[in-house]
Amino acid sequence: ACGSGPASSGGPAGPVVVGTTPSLGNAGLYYAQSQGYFPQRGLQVEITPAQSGSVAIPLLLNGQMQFAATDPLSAMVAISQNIPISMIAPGNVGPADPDIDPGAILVRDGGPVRTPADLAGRTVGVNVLNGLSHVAAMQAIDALGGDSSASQYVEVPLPQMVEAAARGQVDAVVTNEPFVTTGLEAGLTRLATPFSKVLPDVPQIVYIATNSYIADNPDQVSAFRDSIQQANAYLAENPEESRIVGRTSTETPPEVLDQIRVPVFNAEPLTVADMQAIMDLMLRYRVIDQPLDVGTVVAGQGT
Amino acid sequence: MKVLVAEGRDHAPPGPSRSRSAGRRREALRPAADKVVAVAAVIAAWQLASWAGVIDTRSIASPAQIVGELVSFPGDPAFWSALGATLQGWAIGLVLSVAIALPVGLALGSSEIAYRSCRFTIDFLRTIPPVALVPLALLIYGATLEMKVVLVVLGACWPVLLQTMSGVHQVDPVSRETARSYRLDRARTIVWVVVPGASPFIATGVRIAATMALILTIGSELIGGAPGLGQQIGLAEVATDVSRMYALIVVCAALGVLVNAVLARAEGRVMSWHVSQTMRTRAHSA
Amino acid sequence: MAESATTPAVAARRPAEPPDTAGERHSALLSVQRLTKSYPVPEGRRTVVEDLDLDVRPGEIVTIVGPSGAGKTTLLRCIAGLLPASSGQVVIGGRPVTGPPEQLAVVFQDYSRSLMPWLSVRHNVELPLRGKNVPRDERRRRVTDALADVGLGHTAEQHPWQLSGGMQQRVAIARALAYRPQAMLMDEPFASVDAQTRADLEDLVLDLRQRLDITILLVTHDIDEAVYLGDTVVVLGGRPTRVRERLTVPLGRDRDQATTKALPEFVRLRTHILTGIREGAS
Amino acid sequence: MAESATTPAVAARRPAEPPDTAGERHSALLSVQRLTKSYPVPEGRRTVVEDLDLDVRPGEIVTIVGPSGAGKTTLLRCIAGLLPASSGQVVIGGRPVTGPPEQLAVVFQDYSRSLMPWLSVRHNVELPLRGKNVPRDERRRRVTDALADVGLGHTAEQHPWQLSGGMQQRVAIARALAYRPQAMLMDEPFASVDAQTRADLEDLVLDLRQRLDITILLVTHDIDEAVYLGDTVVVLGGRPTRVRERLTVPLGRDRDQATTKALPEFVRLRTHILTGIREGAS
Amino acid sequence: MARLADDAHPSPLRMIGRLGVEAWLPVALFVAWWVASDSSQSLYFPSLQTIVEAFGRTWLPAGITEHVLPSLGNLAAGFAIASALGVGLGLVLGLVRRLGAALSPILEFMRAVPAVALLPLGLLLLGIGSSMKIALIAYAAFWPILLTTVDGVRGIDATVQDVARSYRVPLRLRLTSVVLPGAAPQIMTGMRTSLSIGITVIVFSEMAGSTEGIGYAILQAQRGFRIAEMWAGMLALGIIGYLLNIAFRGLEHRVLRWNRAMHHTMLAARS
Ligand SMILES: Nc1ncnc2c1ncn2[C@@H]1O[C@H](COP(=O)(O)OP(=O)(O)OP(=O)(O)O)[C@@H](O)[C@H]1O
Ligand SMILES: Nc1ncnc2c1ncn2[C@@H]1O[C@H](COP(=O)(O)OP(=O)(O)OP(=O)(O)O)[C@@H](O)[C@H]1O
Ligand SMILES: [Mg+2]
Ligand SMILES: [Mg+2]
Repeated sequence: ACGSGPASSGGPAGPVVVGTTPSLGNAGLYYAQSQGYFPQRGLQVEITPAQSGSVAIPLLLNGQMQFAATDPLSAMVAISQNIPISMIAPGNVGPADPDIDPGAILVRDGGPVRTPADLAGRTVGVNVLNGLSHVAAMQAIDALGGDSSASQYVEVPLPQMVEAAARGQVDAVVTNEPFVTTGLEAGLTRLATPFSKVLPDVPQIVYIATNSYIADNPDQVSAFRDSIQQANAYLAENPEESRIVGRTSTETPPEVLDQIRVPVFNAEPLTVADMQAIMDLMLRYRVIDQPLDVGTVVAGQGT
Repeated sequence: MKVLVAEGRDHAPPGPSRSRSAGRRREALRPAADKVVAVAAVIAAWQLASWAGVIDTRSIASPAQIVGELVSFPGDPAFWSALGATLQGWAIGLVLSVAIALPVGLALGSSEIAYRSCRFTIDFLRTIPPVALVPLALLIYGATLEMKVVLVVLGACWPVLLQTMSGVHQVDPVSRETARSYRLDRARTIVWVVVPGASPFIATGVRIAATMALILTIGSELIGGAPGLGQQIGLAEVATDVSRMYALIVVCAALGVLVNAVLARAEGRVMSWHVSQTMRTRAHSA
Repeated sequence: MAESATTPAVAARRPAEPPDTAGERHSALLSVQRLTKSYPVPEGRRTVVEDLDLDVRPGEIVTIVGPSGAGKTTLLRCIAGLLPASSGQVVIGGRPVTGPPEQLAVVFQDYSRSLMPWLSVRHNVELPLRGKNVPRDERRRRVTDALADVGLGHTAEQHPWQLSGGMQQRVAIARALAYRPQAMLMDEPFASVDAQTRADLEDLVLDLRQRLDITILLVTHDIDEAVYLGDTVVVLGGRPTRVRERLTVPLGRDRDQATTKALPEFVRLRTHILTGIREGAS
Repeated sequence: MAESATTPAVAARRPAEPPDTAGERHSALLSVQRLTKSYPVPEGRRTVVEDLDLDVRPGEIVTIVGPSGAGKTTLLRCIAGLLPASSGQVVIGGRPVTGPPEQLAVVFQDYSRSLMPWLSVRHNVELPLRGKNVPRDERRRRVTDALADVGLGHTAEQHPWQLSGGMQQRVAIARALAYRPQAMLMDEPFASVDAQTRADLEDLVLDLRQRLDITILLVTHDIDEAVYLGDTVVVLGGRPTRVRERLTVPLGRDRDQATTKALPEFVRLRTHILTGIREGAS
Repeated sequence: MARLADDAHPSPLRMIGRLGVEAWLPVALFVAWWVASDSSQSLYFPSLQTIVEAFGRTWLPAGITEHVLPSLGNLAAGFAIASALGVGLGLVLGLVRRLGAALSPILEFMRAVPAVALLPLGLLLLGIGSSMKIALIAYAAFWPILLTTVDGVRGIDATVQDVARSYRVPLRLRLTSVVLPGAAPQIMTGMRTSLSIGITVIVFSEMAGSTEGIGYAILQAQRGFRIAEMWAGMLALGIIGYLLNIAFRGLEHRVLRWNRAMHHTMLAARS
């Protein structure tokens, strides 16, 4: 280990590193950073890009990174495999109102798929197999009268989804903003909005840290959590602010940012109940075989 | 047969009127002109395909878009530091790959027993994809230069190793016997006979490895998130900034061209004795 | 070519006459005209052969002798169309040579390298015939004959690297024989074979010319051989190399190892050439 | 060796006497004892050399003649320790040869391949000296001298492939000369050089022996050369190859191209060998 | 420079000896790994025992039909395409120097294009499914074969090239009898490199649009933090790599029989 970052058990020397993908779901983090919420609580934060949870977790474990944003489902998968991490704070949540849901199952307009039931025997592109959007989409399909088990799911990188669906290489894609907007422009149409359908108010992104870091640095952890929640609360009240945050935090072109549906935030902290909802889904769709003690996955709430 | 005829005509005796120095200058310029024409043709075709809508510019940028983006790079310090980081990872990785694989290749090429002993291990290890090792490398090294270098070496040393090994086997036996009959010791035989004799193979291996190393550097930056052009590409990809992403990719590929041009030049010098080089002077010696 | 036949004593030290005699030109199968060849060297170019003229009539055997490094191989490679001339030209059958001409077989000096190690002896000899689309049976026959001619009937299935040096050289000769060319360029073809085999091969060459009227240009370092085989002996020399002498050998076409070499004419010519060379060297 | 000196007429067709004479044995620098060598071939093994005996005294020049493919190169390679004997052994300086012995230089028949194309002529000649740890200056001097000796002083900075065949062969000879070995094995070393150069090189060899008392084993196809250079001429022949004849050349050590070759003894020996070969061949 | 004699009918004792030579290092490494990792608590470096158990669970025998065979099918197709195109184009570029020189910037450019750019292109042109994966494998495996072919062709002995020219050996025959065998040692080495690259690219190719395959299995294990299974997957890849290399050696042995025999007899014709 070369340890250019602070050791996980070390004191508050130097900034803490937060790994994240530059998406709007993390607008809370960026907003908190831009408003100086962290320094107000005595925390220096450095945001660094990390492609995915499986990349971030090794960095958390070796102490190069202290917090990371990830899909709550993959965080739970990791915990189920005894990776010593816990969740600290939520990012954006699934909207209750389908009309503002930034996620969508898109199909070709005028194509063979008109209802979720038509997906039977067809191929659906998802970003990450057994990821949150995949599981949510299956649940949504089942809830809307289709049979999720009758479809085939393949991974398609997010940037290629629209093209793949438009060309008929897959029959449907489960995607998210800003690709929903570009997809609609390219002649796709919404078949369903899975998050509002199945996981309203459940976080779609969570911030995680290693258990040892949480145990050794309670002050930093609560400072981080409180800052995020403060920012989330503000964004819940001022959803349009996300677009402004996005101009600096992402490289998405401004004209696209102006059109997309912004992610939804609320002021709630992470709850065991939210995680339970996710775990039910995971069990149902066999992402994990054994139930997990959800009480332990959220830091400061379990044992 | 066409080839033969073409060769013949290319080097037909010059007419008496033809000024020799002008002819030679033309000859020297010709390859460059050929290259420019070929490159221009490809770019034009790509641009046309973009205009015609065959290539969707939302997923693959057109040359015009790329050029538009490229011009912004020189003024962008982030670009320069990314370029520097990538070059550093590449150079260290390649040098290490060669430094490790060359001696090992020489040893395994020289000793059948050593080769047979290592055969399983080598064939086993070289089929392990570096991509799959990213999380492990991250855990051990973090998103650092070391991580990049390790992944690069794990991928790029194999071509050098294999080519060196085969090269050693292909050294002209008469050269070897000569060395042996003059009781040249092992070290000198390797330096003066085996390495030069195997050098055509080794050079090919290094050229394969050089480009692989570049791709692996960029790939490990992209997946592992270490600073460099690959990371920039990843960021542009997530942001669906197709022009920037492709501009960066073009920069990476251009680096590959550059690297190979440099290597080809070095090879031309070091191996000026080899048929691949002397055939040219033979043919052009009119 | 009668007009160029000078007695050795007169011809010595005199350059070959300018080859502009119309009659001779027309009868030449192969004519080298003011050939100059230079190689690139670090310091610029080194001219190896300069303004060289040479004519070979159909069915003639011309032997070339000259010091090591004179440019004999260079000359042969230019004639074979393997090397472009720096200036001047080679004309074969009325057409200037720009690439390897048809109906010409070359026996390379570097015989061991000229055989393909991946082909058996048979296939090495057969390869040019396959290129010529000679039918399969005919091919087999010619290969077998040619190998027998050079005394290697038993090695057909071996690979070149399993043969001795002299055997390799004979395979290279067999390849040229089997090709049945109109003209043959032979670069020190018997350098590595023993005296007896050499004599046999020399007679084979004479026989070949006799039977098939093949034109042969042969480089050798053996003056006896040059005189014994040649209708004309061309002596190269100087720096850059030119034709130093061109000697007609007045021995007729019927020659015999024992008797011909004892003829006073033979001995005279041979001594003359040797003396010339020795003087040229000193 | 006196007891093995037989007049040609008597020795002809008689195998060499069994080499068990104690006195001779002890004085031999190099002795080949019942050497048998076979090569693997698809059908099994082909015995090339069988039960061959040969002794070479220090300072002696032994020339070997024999038909192409007889096994001369094979024999030399066994002596040089490059090829293991199938049975029998080679003893040099009292010790059996298991690998290339010290103080021995080999001039390979395949000269063009034995030069490293990546090294300049100078470095090719210098290479073995580096292995011997000869100091730099001494090395330079020896290389320059050796190249001058073979008439190639001006080519030191060129690469082998820029030289003519004969020049390459001379570089290979220069490499052996510069090495200053006690014994030298030369496999058709003058096959590709012109008559004059050949004569010069032959005299160089004689001079070398005279000055430095080098022992030389030389394979040649030129009977004149074999007699002119040799203290002993060994004629190989038969299938598998054995020593057919072993002739002592009673010409003394002072020899001269013009006069020696005119001596009746010389002519007699030469004719005798030629006749023997011819009979062997027919 | 010891070489084992390469006779056709080795004695049983020799066979055992040969096996021993081949096996001692892998066995030693396996044992060392086993011992060193025996009590491993590291999440990412589980004990070898765990890995072997996971290997049995995931790969034997169900994994073979489910994951290995589809991947091998893609590999075979991709490698065959790469070989055909690489050797074919390599011959052309090696023989027609001017074309080779003109195209070199473009080829070097394409060679250095990072895979991120290729995935969209692959999806665009070939869609989702095995054709895209085959194309990716072929693409990656193509370059070493191309390079070694070009270099092999250009490195053929000058005199041999002169012979072919002077006897006017027509192009087709020249290719099959002179150029290809002459360049074969280089080409075969390139193919060996490519074979392994092809195997590593299986993983990459199955990152998108897959429902099966060994790479898919490894990636899913990695994603799901089933680290022992991921290691087991790599073990499987390594074993496949070794087996395929053995198979390839058989091919090489045939193609380069003359070459081996030549070097063997010239260097160590044993008594
Ligand atoms: N590729 C080359 N580059 C530079 N110089 C060369 C090249 N090839 C030959 N030469 C030079 O040209 C001269 C003539 O060479 P060539 O091979 O024609 O001689 P040769 O008469 O055949 O001699 P030999 O009887 O020794 O074979 C030599 O001095 C040689 O050094
Ligand atoms: N590697 C080999 N494998 C099989 N047979 C071989 C091998 N090397 C040589 N031979 C055979 O051994 C015999 C003797 O070869 P060698 O080279 O010793 O002959 P030589 O006397 O030197 O002939 P030359 O005068 O032609 O050089 C030949 O018949 C040859 O075919
Ligand atoms: Mg020559
Ligand atoms: Mg020999």
